[in-house]
Amino acid sequence: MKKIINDPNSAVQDMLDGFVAAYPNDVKRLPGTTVIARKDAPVTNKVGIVSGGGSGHEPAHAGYVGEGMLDAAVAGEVFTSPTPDQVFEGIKAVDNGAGVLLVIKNYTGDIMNFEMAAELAEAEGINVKQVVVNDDVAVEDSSFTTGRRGIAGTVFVHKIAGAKAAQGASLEEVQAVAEKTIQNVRSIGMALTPCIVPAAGTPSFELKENEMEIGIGIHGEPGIERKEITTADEIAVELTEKVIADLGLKSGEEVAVMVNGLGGTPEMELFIVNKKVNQLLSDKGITIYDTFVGEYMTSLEMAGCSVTLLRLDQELKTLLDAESKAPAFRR
Amino acid sequence: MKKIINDPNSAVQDMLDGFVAAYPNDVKRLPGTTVIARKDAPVTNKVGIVSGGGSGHEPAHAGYVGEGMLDAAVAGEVFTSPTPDQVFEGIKAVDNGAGVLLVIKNYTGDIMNFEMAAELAEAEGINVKQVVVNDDVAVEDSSFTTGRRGIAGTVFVHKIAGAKAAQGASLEEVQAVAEKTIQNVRSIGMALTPCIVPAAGTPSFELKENEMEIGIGIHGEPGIERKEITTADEIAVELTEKVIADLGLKSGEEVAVMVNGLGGTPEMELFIVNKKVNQLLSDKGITIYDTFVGEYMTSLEMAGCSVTLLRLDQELKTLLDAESKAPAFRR
Amino acid sequence: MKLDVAHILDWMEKANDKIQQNKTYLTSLDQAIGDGDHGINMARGFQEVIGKISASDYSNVSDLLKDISMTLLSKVGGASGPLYGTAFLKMSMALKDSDSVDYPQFVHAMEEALQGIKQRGKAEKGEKTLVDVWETLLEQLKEQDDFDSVRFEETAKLAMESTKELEAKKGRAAYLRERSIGHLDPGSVSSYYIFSSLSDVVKESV
Amino acid sequence: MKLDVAHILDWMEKANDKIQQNKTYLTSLDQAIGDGDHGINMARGFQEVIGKISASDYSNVSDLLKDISMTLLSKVGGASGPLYGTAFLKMSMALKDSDSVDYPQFVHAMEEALQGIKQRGKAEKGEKTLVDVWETLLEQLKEQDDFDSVRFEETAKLAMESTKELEAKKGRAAYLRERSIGHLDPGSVSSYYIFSSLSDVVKESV
Ligand SMILES: Nc1ncnc2c1ncn2[C@@H]1O[C@H](COP(=O)(O)OP(=O)(O)O)[C@@H](O)[C@H]1O
Ligand SMILES: Nc1ncnc2c1ncn2[C@@H]1O[C@H](COP(=O)(O)OP(=O)(O)O)[C@@H](O)[C@H]1O
Ligand SMILES: [Mg+2]
Ligand SMILES: [Mg+2]
Ligand SMILES: [Mg+2]
Ligand SMILES: [Mg+2]
Repeated sequence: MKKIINDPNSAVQDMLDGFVAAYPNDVKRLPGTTVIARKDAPVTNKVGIVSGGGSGHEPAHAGYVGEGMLDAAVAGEVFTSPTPDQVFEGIKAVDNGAGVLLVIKNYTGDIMNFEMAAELAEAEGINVKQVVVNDDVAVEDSSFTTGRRGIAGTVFVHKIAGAKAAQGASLEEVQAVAEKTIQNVRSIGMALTPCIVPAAGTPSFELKENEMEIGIGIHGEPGIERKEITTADEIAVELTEKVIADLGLKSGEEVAVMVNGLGGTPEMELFIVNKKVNQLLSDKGITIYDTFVGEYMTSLEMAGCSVTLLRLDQELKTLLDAESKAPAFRR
Repeated sequence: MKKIINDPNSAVQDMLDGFVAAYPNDVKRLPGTTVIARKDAPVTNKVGIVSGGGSGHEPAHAGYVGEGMLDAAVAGEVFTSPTPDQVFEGIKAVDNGAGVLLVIKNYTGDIMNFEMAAELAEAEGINVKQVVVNDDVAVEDSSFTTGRRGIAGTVFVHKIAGAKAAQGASLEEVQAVAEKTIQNVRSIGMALTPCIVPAAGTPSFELKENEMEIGIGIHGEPGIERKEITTADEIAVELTEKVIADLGLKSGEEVAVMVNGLGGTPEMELFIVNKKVNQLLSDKGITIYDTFVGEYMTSLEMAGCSVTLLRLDQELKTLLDAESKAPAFRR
Repeated sequence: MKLDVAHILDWMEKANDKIQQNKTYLTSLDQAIGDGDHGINMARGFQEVIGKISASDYSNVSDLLKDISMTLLSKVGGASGPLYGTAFLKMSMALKDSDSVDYPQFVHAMEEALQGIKQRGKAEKGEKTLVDVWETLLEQLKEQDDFDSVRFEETAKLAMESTKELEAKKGRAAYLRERSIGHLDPGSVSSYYIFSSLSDVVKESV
Repeated sequence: MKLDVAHILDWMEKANDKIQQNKTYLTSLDQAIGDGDHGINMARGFQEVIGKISASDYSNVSDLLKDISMTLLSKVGGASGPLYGTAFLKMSMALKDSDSVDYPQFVHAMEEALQGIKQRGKAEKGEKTLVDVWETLLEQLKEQDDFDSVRFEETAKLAMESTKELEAKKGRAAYLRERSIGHLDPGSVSSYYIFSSLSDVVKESV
């Protein structure tokens, strides 16, 4: 394992300190916690938005803390949901009476920890609502199982809910637009290499020199299908077609596109994928309102990418365009 | 070699198309060239700024094209300087009578190709000036050799020269502030892994599981010293001390910090490095005016980072803070 | 059976030893069908539990179990943190003010714990989670009227091993669908360590 | 010696063959002390040269050399593109309107080419660049009064090999300082291919 760290056990702590050191005027770390909050939290008369999850997905989640996006991000250990007490600290720090929305990615661990935090907050009289992002179409949607994972599409939920809250909307309104975003966002990823959790020291799976994995998550979990590596165009088509089909996108509709790098893939390759995604959508008469290419939701140093499409209407477009001062999503 | 590409020979072309597809309202590709220019180029009464170099450094250089930064970026093949005819096209596309500044990184190939382009432009009556960025303190500065390389510090030169030009300064003024930036910016990099040029298919060098390379360039060139891998803190101290010493930074001075990822390093590790860089500078009484952590000047999928410091005065601070709409450097 | 504060302290010591020794193994099980952190999470959490409970004095098992629960809740994270945290919390509540635990009380506490786990995780037996170990054990406990260390350990082991052939329906492994078959459930293995430690404690205390 | 358009066309064909065959080797030399693109650059450029010159008719060597130059300039890139481009441009200019080249003209063209390279690259002999091959050859050419194919090839080869022991002072390899010693200079090797091809052309034309 080759990593620029001091100690696997201090990696998350060191990262959080280094993050605050980079943006000292914009964010603060709540003392003794793994919570990064807006420096000016709690903001008066504004619904607070709290997200978070395991670490190793940088710039998620702290990178999305800022005016127009999240009020706080709670970091767990690498790929491990943060604990209820930490999430509770985040909620308390951002609530100013208008209530708090929790944006949770659909993983059993995240849901249980955030739910327990919500129970603690409600016990203190804080009004808390939750939305659960489950944009990953790799996993079949079945009510018998855990359902779908939340991956890169979560960033759009942060953005849109954050913009709505910044407008002064009520907790119910912010929750409603977050739900609407979740209804209209889908993603799928693929990987060329696994990644190494610092404290584990070994890769989570092995891929041969000619293999790739489709439907990968963002925690070094194996994907749903392993096959021979193919061209960027074929990869782009496979991912995008799956997302289009699941969203039921039709000619004439408008979308935002995100081509997200998983951590170890050069930007050059993301743009090569974007070329084909763009072509495919244009060929189908689907209008691309805006495109985001880069690293938004990573899986440590995994080489690979995901494609996310968000179906837009006028409300979502306006909220997507609204100002954001989050370090990883400046608008 | 595992890459998400279609064909090594079309990688740069596909990338440029994918880049324009991502930012169609902001940039254009000059037909039949590898030049990405501002959509509204040439801008009336403004000095044009052209940079460029080999590909594989994304988001450099096209990511820095935009209002407040570059007017055009010329892409060569991977790690290969663009040819004079391409640079010449870039110059012609951005000149509107106010002249053009070329920002060149100090590599023999880049200098020769850009110089020949400048000769072609001058022959057509375009007023062209050049600056050569040589921020890499890994390489000893000697008039007998090629001198120092240009690496991540180049991004600050783009930003500051671009801001000056946006203010309506003359070509001489823009050149002068670019020179001043070059005088005050220094960097050094390190790597944990090599990278693979797509058309070559094999890594440029090998590093053992316990080795790192200090003083690495951004072209997969071996560095100046190979040694046993150590902690993030020790790496941060070694890099930062070299830069501080070379700049002769003293207590009370102000700097901008860039902790740059080389392509394959997770952001988590960059923030861990930033924590120590920040601490070290603070301990020495050097004021950190602003910090930039992320991928700014990469070397394909190389794992590693570089540390850049820019000594600031009031003029440079104002220009650094000025608005920029470049996709990879929004201010 | 009769479990007092000292027994529970001993139980945690033994469980922690097993988890620390098998940290890498638990993690490798989670790498196969999860995200590779279960051993790390459990080792971190139980280390903290030992730190916490060895620095305090307890006059009854309920307070001790509560501290165990709170430490697991705030130090483990992931799916296993809330589940184990909830289990020990429910045990603590079921044994309110007891300074020792007899067999019916123990069965009652296990029943409450299992219910807590199932409510929190919304999982049923047979879905390849630690519920498979806890529910199988509870069924066996209910069939008897005193604790049988050997049988308890064997039952836990068999239940743990039985998860290998199951397809996961809950937790991270569920994303793999039929590819989850053929691998042990990491949480069931850590539960087995916890219960085999309890079996050892009871065996030695007889 | 007498080189006409057909000879130069043949020269380029042979040079291109050698470069394509040794593309990977040239690249591996550049990986050792540079950035690993020299073979790729030269192979791309010479392939384009062949495409260009085989699609046109030439009435004199000067026009042909000009097209070679322009193609190299616009297709090779890196350091080698401007250098080889300049070299062939200077040859073209030195041989203005000639439809064939005799020995004194050839030596003159080589002299101009070398001067162009040195001016562009600001390099001197002994700095571990292709100048080492070009200047050594020119010195040898000046000592004689006609072209000696065998000696020409041998001199080019020795000059190329001599770069191995040098420490680079110019180009990318200079960043490595003493670590550049012990490796051949890639540009000197590609220059050797170009000149050994010329030697073959002259040998066959006698
Ligand atoms: N819904 C659930 N109900 C009961 N147990 C579960 C559930 N989801 C996961 N588990 C248990 O948690 C274990 C995984 O724990 P851990 O790896 O620490 O958390 P995570 O899956 O969040 O990374 C699984 O092996 C399984 O036994
Ligand atoms: N200043 C110079 N003068 C003469 N030749 C040079 C100079 N710099 C580099 N070269 C030659 O160019 C070769 C490298 O070419 P190439 O790899 O194509 O370009 P780059 O170094 O820009 O990647 C070197 O091996 C050397 O022979
Ligand atoms: Mg986990
Ligand atoms: Mg090169
Ligand atoms: Mg896990
Ligand atoms: Mg080279």
